[in-house]
Amino acid sequence: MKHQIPMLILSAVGTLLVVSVFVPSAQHWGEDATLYFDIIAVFAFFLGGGNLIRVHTEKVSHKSAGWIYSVVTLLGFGIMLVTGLFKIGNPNGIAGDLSKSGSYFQLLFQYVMSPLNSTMYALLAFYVASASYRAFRAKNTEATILLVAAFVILLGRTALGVLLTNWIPAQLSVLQIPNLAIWIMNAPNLAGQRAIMIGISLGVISMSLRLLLGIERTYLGGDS
Amino acid sequence: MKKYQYWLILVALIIILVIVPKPLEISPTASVIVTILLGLALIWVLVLTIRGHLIGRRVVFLFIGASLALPFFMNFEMPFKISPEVKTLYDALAKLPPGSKVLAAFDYDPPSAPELQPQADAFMAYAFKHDLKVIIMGLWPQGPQQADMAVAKALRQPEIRAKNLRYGVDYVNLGFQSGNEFVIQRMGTSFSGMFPRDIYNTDYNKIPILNGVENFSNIDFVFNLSSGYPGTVEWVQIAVDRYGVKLGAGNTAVQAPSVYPYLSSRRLTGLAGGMSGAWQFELATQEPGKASTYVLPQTFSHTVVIAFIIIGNAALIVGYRRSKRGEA
Amino acid sequence: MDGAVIGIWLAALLTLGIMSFVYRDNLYYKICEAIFIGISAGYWFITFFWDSLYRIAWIGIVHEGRYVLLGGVILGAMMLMRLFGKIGWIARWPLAFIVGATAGLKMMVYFTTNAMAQIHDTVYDTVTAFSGGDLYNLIGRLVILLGTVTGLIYFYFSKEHKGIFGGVAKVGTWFLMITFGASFGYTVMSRMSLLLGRIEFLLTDWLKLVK
Amino acid sequence: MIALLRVAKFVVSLCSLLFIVSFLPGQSVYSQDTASSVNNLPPITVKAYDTENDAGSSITVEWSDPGYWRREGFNGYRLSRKNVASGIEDSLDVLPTGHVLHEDRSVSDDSSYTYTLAVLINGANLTSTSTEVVRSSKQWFDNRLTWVLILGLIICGAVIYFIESAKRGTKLFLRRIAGLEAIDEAVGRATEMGRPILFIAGIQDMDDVQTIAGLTILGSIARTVAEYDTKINMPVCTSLVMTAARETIKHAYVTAGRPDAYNDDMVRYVTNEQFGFVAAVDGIMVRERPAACFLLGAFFAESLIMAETGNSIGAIQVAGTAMPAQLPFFVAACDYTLIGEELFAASAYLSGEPRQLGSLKGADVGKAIAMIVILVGVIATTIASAWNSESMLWIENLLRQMFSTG
Repeated sequence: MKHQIPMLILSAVGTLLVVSVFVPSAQHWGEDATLYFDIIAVFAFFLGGGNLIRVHTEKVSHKSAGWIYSVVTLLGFGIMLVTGLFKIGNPNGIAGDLSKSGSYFQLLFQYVMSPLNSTMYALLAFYVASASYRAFRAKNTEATILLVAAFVILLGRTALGVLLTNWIPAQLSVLQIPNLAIWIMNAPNLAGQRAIMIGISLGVISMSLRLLLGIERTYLGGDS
Repeated sequence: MKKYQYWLILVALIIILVIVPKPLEISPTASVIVTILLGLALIWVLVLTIRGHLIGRRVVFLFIGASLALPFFMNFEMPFKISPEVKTLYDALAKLPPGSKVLAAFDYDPPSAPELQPQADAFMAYAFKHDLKVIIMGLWPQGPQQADMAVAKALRQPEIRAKNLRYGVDYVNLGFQSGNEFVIQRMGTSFSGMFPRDIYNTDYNKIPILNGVENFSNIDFVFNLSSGYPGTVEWVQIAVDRYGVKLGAGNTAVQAPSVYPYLSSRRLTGLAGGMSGAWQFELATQEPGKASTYVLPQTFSHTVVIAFIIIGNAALIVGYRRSKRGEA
Repeated sequence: MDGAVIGIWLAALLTLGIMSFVYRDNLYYKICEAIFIGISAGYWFITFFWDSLYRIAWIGIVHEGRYVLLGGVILGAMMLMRLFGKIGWIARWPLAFIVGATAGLKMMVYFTTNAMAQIHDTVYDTVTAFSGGDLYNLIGRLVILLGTVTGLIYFYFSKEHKGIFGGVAKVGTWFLMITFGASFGYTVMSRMSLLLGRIEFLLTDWLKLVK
Repeated sequence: MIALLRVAKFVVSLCSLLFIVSFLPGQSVYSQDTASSVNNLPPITVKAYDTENDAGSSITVEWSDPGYWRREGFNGYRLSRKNVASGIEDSLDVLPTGHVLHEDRSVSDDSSYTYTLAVLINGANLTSTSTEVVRSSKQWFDNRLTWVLILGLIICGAVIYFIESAKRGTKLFLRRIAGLEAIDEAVGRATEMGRPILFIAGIQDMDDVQTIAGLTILGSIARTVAEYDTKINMPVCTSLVMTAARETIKHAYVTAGRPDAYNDDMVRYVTNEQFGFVAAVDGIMVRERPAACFLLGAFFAESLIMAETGNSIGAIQVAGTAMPAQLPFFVAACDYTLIGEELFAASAYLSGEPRQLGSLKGADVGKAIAMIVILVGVIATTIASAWNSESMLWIENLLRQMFSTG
């Protein structure tokens, strides 16, 4: 019982959605399934949020290493919940739009979450540089090809590429770095992308079939 | 370093910040000197690396920080060339007669703003100056807010302010709608079904600009600013492939390679990719903005990255290798 | 001091805190990280709550009478059974629903938009190039053709990469490497721009060193 | 299993039936009107027909304007509809120039209608005669997807065929994938060093197949982890993934015979926010110093932040994703990378189960078809355009029809 029913649900839902694509009056089922997904995800969040609160409260109550950070996390979570649920400071009150400027929720987003977000993303600049220094080396044929392609595009997408190869005459303009970069993007890069994309779609098909046929079922758990 | 040394550095920094004149700008000569110093430092790193001392990642980080921050104070002229993708995008916009309805989909959030906001600013200013009617929407929750910023910025321009544009008549912001690509699909049938109200809670049917806008067939051009999923790929796959709209896009540099296939099959009408795409778009639309300021520090940082790739390979060619993995 | 100034200082301090991580893990970063986790988890919960639970489920069912959405609510409620040890296994039903729906939907989406469209474009583009007569274009299309086919051979699982087949697969990996290199080269730019945005914020909005 | 096959058979026969039905002729009306000829222009022609491949309640009205739209004072077209039974007339939208088609979605399948089109020129409206009676209906099969269905059935059929033949014991050869062989080694190393392993299933929710692929690999890894008694640490960024991952790991521990060693805290929810999650994972990496990091699933910009931080602590890293834009970073910063399709194939490889391996062989058939179609298509169309060969032209047209998905 505990296994057959989920398996049945899975196969039935999957097969129906595949069929629905071909039937005009059922083509909206896919959208409905997505709405279902959104709703289930909110309910699931009670589990996730609960887990967050439990893990951090335990840390605080056991005074385990770094418990003070857990206090900060819990405070942040709580403040966001209160300001968001009751829409505190929202000019239109509880009926107002969540992202209405002026509400505390929006202020916290703008001055706390947004800079944190952007900065964490921005750290990538540092990591890209150190990866370039350490990892992009002509160790073998493959690495060399990767390096050369990266290099041409890098130059081609900056003013530097224009500067370096402006002297090449118009008849040979194909060899100017910006044009070379465009060619790489449009030809070999596109070929690789296509091979990857076609491969992925076949991979998805074979995996989906394994799921629908019940061959792959680890994620549905054991007999406990 | 000992603890007190950090404090010393911190105090020194604060003193410098207090005493420097604001705003700080250095002369072209000084700019050249700073650039040369940076170059010399890179040569020093090259020498070190060739001699077998791989420098630590923190030194790399320091170089990146310096190459991005210092050019803000400098003055140089930059050469440029408008790429065919950006040209196509601009031409498509330029061909639109006044009064054309343009759907602007803002599918990004603040982290991608440095690259996409300049394009948004340039687009809005261009659209308003050329009397295009702009319908704003977002598949990303924070997209419409980014659009609002661009609108506000454009409306501050005297030429645009003189036009006395009105919300609801000349532009409208429909806000965010969740559901990713399904939103686009449903918009194929009915815009009002997906966006019953705009961000000010006004009914779709009561907004003059939306009068007669039922679905994509009433839209002359779609401009999409995208930094991931859902974004340009979904717009092409649904709005272009199924509903035949004309779509131009501005993408982050990372996103751009994956939409190139659509550009070559002409399902995408023009693309501004990354900061240099944004810069070229600003130049094409004659709306110089942030991308024009950013392009110098960016060139510096690129040069540094390119230099580090060369240095790394120089070390390899000379034949020194370090057996140990880790810090470097 | 008005609210906006406090906001900018707050944003600047948090920015510096996250940036300090590239030097090493430290107390300042840990505090910022803790704030980030708490605030962002709360942000998304609230967003989901109003967008999905209130707007889709509540408004949809109660005000618009879309009773089909009740199914989602029931499945969602089953998810919560996880909290009650004995009947926790019921939570597998919504999970099975989601996995089934994802498998069914994505299979079709990937098949039509990735596989079929890409095959169509490859054939069609090459043909256009042949009839177009432009040598530059033609070479480009032939390269695409070669790259797509050899790339697919690389992904072929049921044959050892040996002999001629291995050689062709090797060419395929070269194409993949060019693709990766191109993506990398294109990306470096955007990553720099991100940091640029933050540095500009610090220099302009916070320190007011630059106009 | 048999039941499932029966379901599949039923579905196939149903689809073929629908397919046949869809070819039955629909109603189509064409009427030529005799609008006022004041302007010496031929009258505007209007036709109305049931919209194809839809769920009903829609009629398409199409017209061709011989040039009225160029007239000065042209204000657009006004479409009017008359319900034949009740006689009620409705005026529909006014459509601006450029429109030659309107889809009327406000009709009922139970009524018949006629349409007239008026050209509005400075108040002097030129009205066409009405179209013939038309009625909307729903179709049971979307004709445009015929080839999608046929090709889909061939590929799915190949996958199912190889699964079945593997089940009957046919030996299948599959080449090795380096990244997968490294997994055991990585877990082994973590055990030796007494350090945990870190597993990240991407940052997407369960509605992304890549996340599911990541979890299926987690199943295999968790079994090794359970056998070696290593610690596994899995921060996740959505609650559904948390639930599914717990089920997966628990199942692995049970299969390995160590249910008592399982603990829900192995998987914990951090935050849905992409970079908030990254901040936390980075923290975990530098503080807990895992010996091995597995990054398998859908990744976006955070890929390199995680991979570089993992690299800086000297962990063995195995990554895999189907996001083309992120692959280069994994290739650069990780020890092994599963590229695109390899991510989906990995769990089948790791399970070693014949049926799972069979499905991979089936996907290979798909790749073979793709390659053949591309090559045949290019050759055929080239010959067709060079020598005007009829048969090659036929192949070209066929292929174009097959693969246009619009």
